This record gives sequence, C-alpha cells and structure tokens, in this order.
Amino acid sequence: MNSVNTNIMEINIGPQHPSTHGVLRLKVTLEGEKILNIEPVIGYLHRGMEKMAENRNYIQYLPVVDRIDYLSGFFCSYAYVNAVELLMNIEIPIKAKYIRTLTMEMNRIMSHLLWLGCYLLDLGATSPLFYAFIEREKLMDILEDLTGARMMYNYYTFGGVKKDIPVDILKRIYDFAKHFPSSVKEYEDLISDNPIFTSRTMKTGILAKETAEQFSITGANLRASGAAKDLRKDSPYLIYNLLDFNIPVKQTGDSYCRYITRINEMKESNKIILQCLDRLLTDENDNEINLKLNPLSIKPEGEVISEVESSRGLMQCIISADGSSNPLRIKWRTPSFYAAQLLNTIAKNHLLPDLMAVFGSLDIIMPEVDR
Amino acid sequence: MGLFYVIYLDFMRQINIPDWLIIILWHIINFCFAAVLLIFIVLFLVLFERKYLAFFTRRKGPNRVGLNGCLQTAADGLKILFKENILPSGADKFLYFCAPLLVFSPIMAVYCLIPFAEDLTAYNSCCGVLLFMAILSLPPLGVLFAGYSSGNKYSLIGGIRSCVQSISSEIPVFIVLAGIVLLTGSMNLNEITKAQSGIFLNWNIFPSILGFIIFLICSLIIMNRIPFDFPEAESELTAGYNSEYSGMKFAMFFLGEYALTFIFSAFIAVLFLGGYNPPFGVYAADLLNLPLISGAIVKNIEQFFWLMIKTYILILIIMWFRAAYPRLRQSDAIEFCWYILIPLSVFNLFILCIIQFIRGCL
Amino acid sequence: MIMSFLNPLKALLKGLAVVLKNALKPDVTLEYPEKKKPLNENFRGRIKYIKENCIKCGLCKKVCPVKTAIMIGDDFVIDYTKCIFCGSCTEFCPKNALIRTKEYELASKDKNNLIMKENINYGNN
Amino acid sequence: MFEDLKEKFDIIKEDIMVPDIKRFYVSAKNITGVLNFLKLSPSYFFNRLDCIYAKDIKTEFEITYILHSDNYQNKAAICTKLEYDNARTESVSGIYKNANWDEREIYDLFGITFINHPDLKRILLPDSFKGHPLRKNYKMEDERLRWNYE
Repeated sequence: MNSVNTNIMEINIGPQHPSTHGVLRLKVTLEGEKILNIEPVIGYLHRGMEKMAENRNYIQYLPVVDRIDYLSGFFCSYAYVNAVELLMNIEIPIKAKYIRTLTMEMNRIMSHLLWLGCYLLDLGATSPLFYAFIEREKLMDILEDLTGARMMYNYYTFGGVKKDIPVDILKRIYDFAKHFPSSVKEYEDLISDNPIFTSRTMKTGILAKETAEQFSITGANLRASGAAKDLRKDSPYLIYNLLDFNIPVKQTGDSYCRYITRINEMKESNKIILQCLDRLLTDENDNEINLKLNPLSIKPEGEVISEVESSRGLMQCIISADGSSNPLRIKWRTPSFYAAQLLNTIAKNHLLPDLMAVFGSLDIIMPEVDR
Repeated sequence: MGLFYVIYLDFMRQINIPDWLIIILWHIINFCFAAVLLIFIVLFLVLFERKYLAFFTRRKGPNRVGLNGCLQTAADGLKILFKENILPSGADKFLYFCAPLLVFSPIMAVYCLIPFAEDLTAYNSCCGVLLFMAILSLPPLGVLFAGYSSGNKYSLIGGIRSCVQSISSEIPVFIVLAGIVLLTGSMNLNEITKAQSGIFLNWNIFPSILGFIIFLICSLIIMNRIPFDFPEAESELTAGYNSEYSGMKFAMFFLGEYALTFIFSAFIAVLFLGGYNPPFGVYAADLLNLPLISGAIVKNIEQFFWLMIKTYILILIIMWFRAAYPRLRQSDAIEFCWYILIPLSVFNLFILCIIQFIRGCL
Repeated sequence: MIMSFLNPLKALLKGLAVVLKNALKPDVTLEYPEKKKPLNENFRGRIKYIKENCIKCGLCKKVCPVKTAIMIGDDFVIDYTKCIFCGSCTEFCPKNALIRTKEYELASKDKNNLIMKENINYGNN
Repeated sequence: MFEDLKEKFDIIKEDIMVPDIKRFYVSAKNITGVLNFLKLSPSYFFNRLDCIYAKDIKTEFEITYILHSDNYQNKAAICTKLEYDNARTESVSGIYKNANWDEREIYDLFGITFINHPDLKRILLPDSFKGHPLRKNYKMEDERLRWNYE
C-alpha cells in the first residue's frame, strides 16, 4: 500500500463558491487550515472579447465593451472610445468631457459600493451588503434614466456622449452626492472600528510596495501599499487637471488598508461629482456634446494605447488598426488579471478564513480577468 | 410533582389504569407536548429571524405565502419533505444517517429539563444544570460525524471546527455555572428559579453580570451563530458540515440549530433572568384572588408567558448580533475563549464566592 | 490598557446602534410584479418596428453588435434570443423605423414569441 | 533619452505609438537583455511591465512589451517579431513577475512558446481546446459559432 500524506489536503474552492465573486477556481493546498499553496484557475468566464473585436467594425464593438467589466462599464467604454479618438486625432467637446468624468466617477462609487457589500458578506456580515446596495441602487436608477440600461450603458460614442444630461437628472445626482457622505459615515461607524472586522483584516494579506510593482498591481491595491500612483493625477486625462481631489494612500498594505483606501476613494469621487455638477449646472448654454461622426466612416490607422484609471486600477485598451473597418487586434489590459495572479504570493501561510478576507479585499472581478 | 400531576393522577386512577403505566404515560404526554411545542416554536423562529433581519436591512422579508408571509416556513418545510434524499458515494452510510439524529435528539431531550412554569417541567431532575450541559455536549459529536461521514472536505473541516470550538467554549460555561450553583445552592433548574423569586433585583444577573456576558458569548459559540458560526461559515466552507445533506436530514440540522437557539436562550433566562418569575414578583392570579385550580392554571400560564418574554428578548439580542457583525476567525475566537473568557469566568466565580460569603455572614 | 478593552466594546455597540438606526428607516423593497419602477423614454426594452418608415437601408444590421440578431431579407427579423438591447439600431435608424419601447418582460414559453418577423417584401411595388 | 539603449542593443526599427510612446523593434534573442537593461538602468527604471500582447500580422507574430516607469512617468514599448511557424521566444517572467500569466495567455491564444517559462499551459481556454483562436488562420470547428451569415 502506498503511504498517503494525511497532513496535506488539497481542496477546490470554486468555480461555484459563495465567495469567489463569480467563477474563479482556486486549487488550495492545506495543512490543517493553513494554506500552503494556492493555484488560481481562471477562464470560466472567457468570452473572447479580443477575438470578437476582429469580427466587428468599430461601432459594432462599442456596446460589447461595457461587458468587460460589468460593474463599471464606463471605464472600459471610455478606454475604447478614447483609443479610437486618439487614433483619429479628434478632440471631444468640453461638455462631453465633463459628462464622461461625472459618469465615470459615479461608476467608481457604484463599483466600490458593490465591493464593500460583497467583501463584508465574505466576512460573514449581511447588513452592509444591503446598506451598500441601497445607495448603489439610487445611482443605478439615475444611470438607467440617463442611458437606458442599468449596467450595460452604451452611452459613450466616438466624439462625445450619446445624449445630453437633462437638468432633472443632474439635480438627482446632486441630491445623491449631498446625501452620500452621511451614508459613508454610516458604513464607517458600522465597520471600520469593529474589533471583529479589524482582527480579520489587519495584518493579513500584506502586500509590500515592491511586490505590488513586480506584479504590476495598480489602483487602490497599490495605493494601500504606500505608492501614491493614480493616473488621474500622474497624467490627467479628460478634465481631471481642473478638479480638486486627493489620492487616498495607506502605508501598510494589508486588507484593512485596502478597505480604508476604497472608502476614502468613494469620498473623493463624491467630491469630483460635486465639482462636475457645479460646472454642468451653471453652464446651460453649452449644448455641444457630440461631434456627430458617421459611425460607418470610422476607419482609423495606427497603433494606440489608451489608458484609464478604472475602479480596480489601470485599464489599457490597445488597438492596432490597419485602416479597414474592423480593428486588426484589440488588447485589453485589465487590472484584475494581475491582481488574481498575486493571490498565491500574499495569501500563502494564512488560514483558510483569511483566504477569503484577502481575496475579497483585492477587488477581483471575474469578467475582467477572463475577458 | 405539581398540581397538574395530581389532577392527572386522580383522573387516571378513576379509569383504573395501573400505576406503572400512569407514570410512563405521564412522561410520554409531557414529551409529546414538548416536542410539538418545540416544532412550532422553531418554525416560528425561522420565520421570525428572516423577518427580523429584513427589518434591520430595510427589506420586507418573506411576504408571499399566507398573510404577510406567515406560512413561509410551513411551505419551506413541505418543500424539504419532498426533496430527494441524496447519499454521497463516498459517504460512511451508518454515521451519515446517525449524525442528524445525534444532533437533533439531544436538543429535544434537554427540552424536558426547562421549567417553563412551576408545574410545567417535564423532567424535574435534581442535577438539571449538569444534565443539561452534558446532553448538549452531544450535538458537536453529531456535527463531527456529519462532517466526517459525508466524504466532503468542506464538511470535514466544518465538523472538526465544531469539535474544536465546543471544547473551548464549554469550559467557561461550566465555570460560570458553578457560580450560579453556588449562588442558588441547587443544581435543580426549578430550585434555581425559585431562588430568584421576588422582584427582579433578586435575579442572578445582578451579582453575576460578568458571568451573564461570558455565558452569552459562549452560548453563541455553542449555538453556531454569527459571529461564531464557523462550522458552516458559508463564505469559506459553502455550508460546512451539512453541505452534503438534503431533505429531512438537512431539515434536522436546520431545525436543530434553531431549537438550540431557543433552548439555550431559555436556559440563560432560567439561570440569570429569574426563569418564570415575573419581574416584580406579583402574579395577576394572586391579585385577582382566583379559586385554587383555575388560579393555579392562570398562574402557570403567566409564568410560561414571562419565561417566553425573557427568552425572546435574548433571541432578539442574539439575532441583532447577526445583523450587525461579521464572522470572527476561528483561531481568534478560540484564543479569546482560552485567554480571556476562562480567566474572566474564574474571576467571576471568585466575586460570587465573596458575595455568597457576605450573604452568609448577614 | 482599559481603553484598549473599552474601545472595541464601544465600536461593537456603535455597530449595533447603526443597524438599529437603519431598522427605523422605511423599507426600500419594490414588490416587483405588483409595483413597477417608472421608466423613462430612454429605456431600452423590446424594439418596435414600424414598417411604413423603413427604407431598407440596412444600417441597423450594420451597427448591430450581435450580427445574427437583425436579419433583412424578405422578412425583417429581430431575434430577441440574441439581442443584447444595446439600442444601437434604434439610435442609428435614419427614418425612425425602429423605436425603443418600455417592454422588458420578455420571458416566454415559446421561442417563436421572441423572434419578431415582419414581411417587408412589397411585391409589386 | 533612449540613446544608450540604441548604443547597447541592436534596434531594428523605431516608431511611435499613439499617443507619443516610443516603440523599439529588437530581435527576439535580445529581448531579455533589453528588458533587464531597461528595468535596472538608472536612466530608465522601467519598474512596471504594463502588459504583453501579441499580434498576428499574417506572415509573422509581433510581441509588444509595454513598460512603465514610475520615476520618470513615461512609457516605452519594446517589440519583437517572431516567425509564424514554430514561434518561440525567451520568457521574461524572471524579470517581471506579472509576465507569467501574460505569457501563458499568449501561449494559449496564439500558440507562441516561451522558453524557460515556469508553468506554461493554457490559461483562459480549457486544456482540451484545439488550436489558438487569435491566430488569423484559426477556423471555428463548430459551424454554429461561426460568423458566416454574410
């Protein structure tokens, strides 16, 4: 009889598991409850986004792009639309820039709220999920009335945005933004100091700044490790250079810091929203939102990298176009893809419950990993 | 035993039933009463918890079946009855079938020990406290069997977790119980209740507030409730020890859990909150000067009512925790038990000794 | 020392208070089949085809991201089993032959109910 | 800015990606050397590999490495061309750790082999998948999935 190592147990977490946020599969090697090795297996949500681009012309691919990251579709949409605009060398109207900034920051808040709720659900608390979703629902309703859909907006277009924002929707956003800080305060009261929460998250999943750089981690995960890197400040796109906001940074790089960073980021996004609303509500004469390009005449040429600081980090859309109606190749650089790779490094030697606490704190979303 | 027993005895003797049968029948009747009551209470609790959590999270909760959802759990129960019973291919059959029974039946059994009213105690044992805890140390074994026998790694981890935490949580519980026995001078639950009669200042919670808190925390661990629901932590272990169970066997775990919540709350109410004693020591039956038999019945009903009130207040608090808190890490919880709760409970016992000494001197 | 014990306790109590405070706020549930959310005209539901306006330019087909959702031959076909409701066709239609409606409850027991087919072969004309 | 890179290595071609990112074409055998130099050399400090992507241009493959320097806030692209049949190149996962999955993805979708890669296997597609779908000559086996209505 072969001797069996009874100390070591291999366990499959996912693809169907309550806390893998979709369809990630983790092959975990355990000794007792201590994790010896994690091997993430991805691809269960692969939809061939990059192959789809080759079969479609530029305007046909536009609605599909929202689905790359369905929690914050505006970022993907912006990266793609901006890439084509850069290739065609056009400048969009200033009002469109404001609207794009406004909607993207709303989307960032929505994404972080969903993350907050789901993360606390991973840790076993049920109420924060509902409190976060109540606020998120308000934003979704606003965006539904603006764009016509709740998640797959298809709102940006080459050369601007598709529709102007009516004043009543701006006022609804304003009401939300005025009320939102008190909601965030409530989440902080409920969660931040809770000794159960802090004992679960502090000193777990410590991500050193050097490791983060080696693994090309961006976004809130990197900022929680002490690097104040944000594309919105480093090389401002749209109108971010005109806005007044801070980059929340934390030093330790554990799960708790990532939580605090995201909470603070929501507050900053709220500030940006208010500033954009100021401009949009005061200047009512400016109605140019769109360059009205002929959708079938878009036949750019060249190779372009378009970047955006999405809610999860640096998102790049690289288009290589050959002057025909279909792109030759589109590459999506998605931040979660690299964060998922990190898991084995930072969650090793933790206990099984910590795996969920660390994994949740990285804010990985599977459609973005698998594309 | 009590007034009811006397009436029952009279009635049975009149219709010529032998004495040995009378006693057996008395216990069977008592048990059936307890079981039926328990099932109804548990079904109600399931619905109650869902409604209650919905209330905290600004939802409506189940509201489709029956009037405002009141038949929801009945419908769920019916659904569970018709579910397929699945036997996993890698399961250890005997243990797999035993485990739900081992979880459910001890919980049913301890039900008989709770004095719901002066004359409403199914089994008035002289060492009720000890028996209660001894029987309740069986369900973790059932959970371990369930985890081991389902042939699923998640279940196994859940089962082992349950075992580990039951060891660490029961020690402080017993030390606190020693304090209670010291205060009341008896291990009989009925006697403990009687020792706390009078106004609410006589309740054990006042000398032993620390003990009460320790007991509440440990009971959360024993009940597997958030923030200590490690054996079935759904975000880590999907459903823990009962992931492979379905149909009635799952229902047994499920009902057992709620029954345990109820019974343990009742137990805490008996130990610390004066059991069936009304908070101001006055019975409506006494005030109204009712005749002997109807007066006794009204008094018993009143006592049952007061115990239920106290139990449900405790359940409300326990469920309130569930609405507000995330789950602890198990290693932290066990450390908390060993390093904080056990020293604190010894300290509590020490204080109670002093109090009892002073009482003795007076 | 005592503060390190009391602060977590305070935070725990604060958590309970927050939950209780929320419990006193009104419900947010929308009881769906009975009550429905009002939709505005932007909503992208089932697409309505107005035969009289159609000039058979085929632009809708060219902008549709799901290439097999719109087919133009003898019949004008929209296949809702494939449509992703992006709204591109209604947006680019030059004569408003395709209009967005607010109908979103498309579930059906028969797949044929989800395929809109309209004959656009005008024969003699 | 890139003078000493040009001195040290043989730059085949140089062009600019929109918006204003210099791209250098180097030969495949030089790629690890170039990346190592760009990462460590104090005048560049390209500390982050943003991504690697491959491109099928019918006759050959192009692999582009996009580098980012936090120090100087700039980007550069290094491009190398591989022959179509039996495409293979050196893995850079020893230099930038995140290249591990990137290279697996390229192996998966393009069939380019990376030498010295720690764990080269399919990542997005199942192991039983046949072919490499992002190659231009890839044909779907399943008729129903093909875009063949036109």
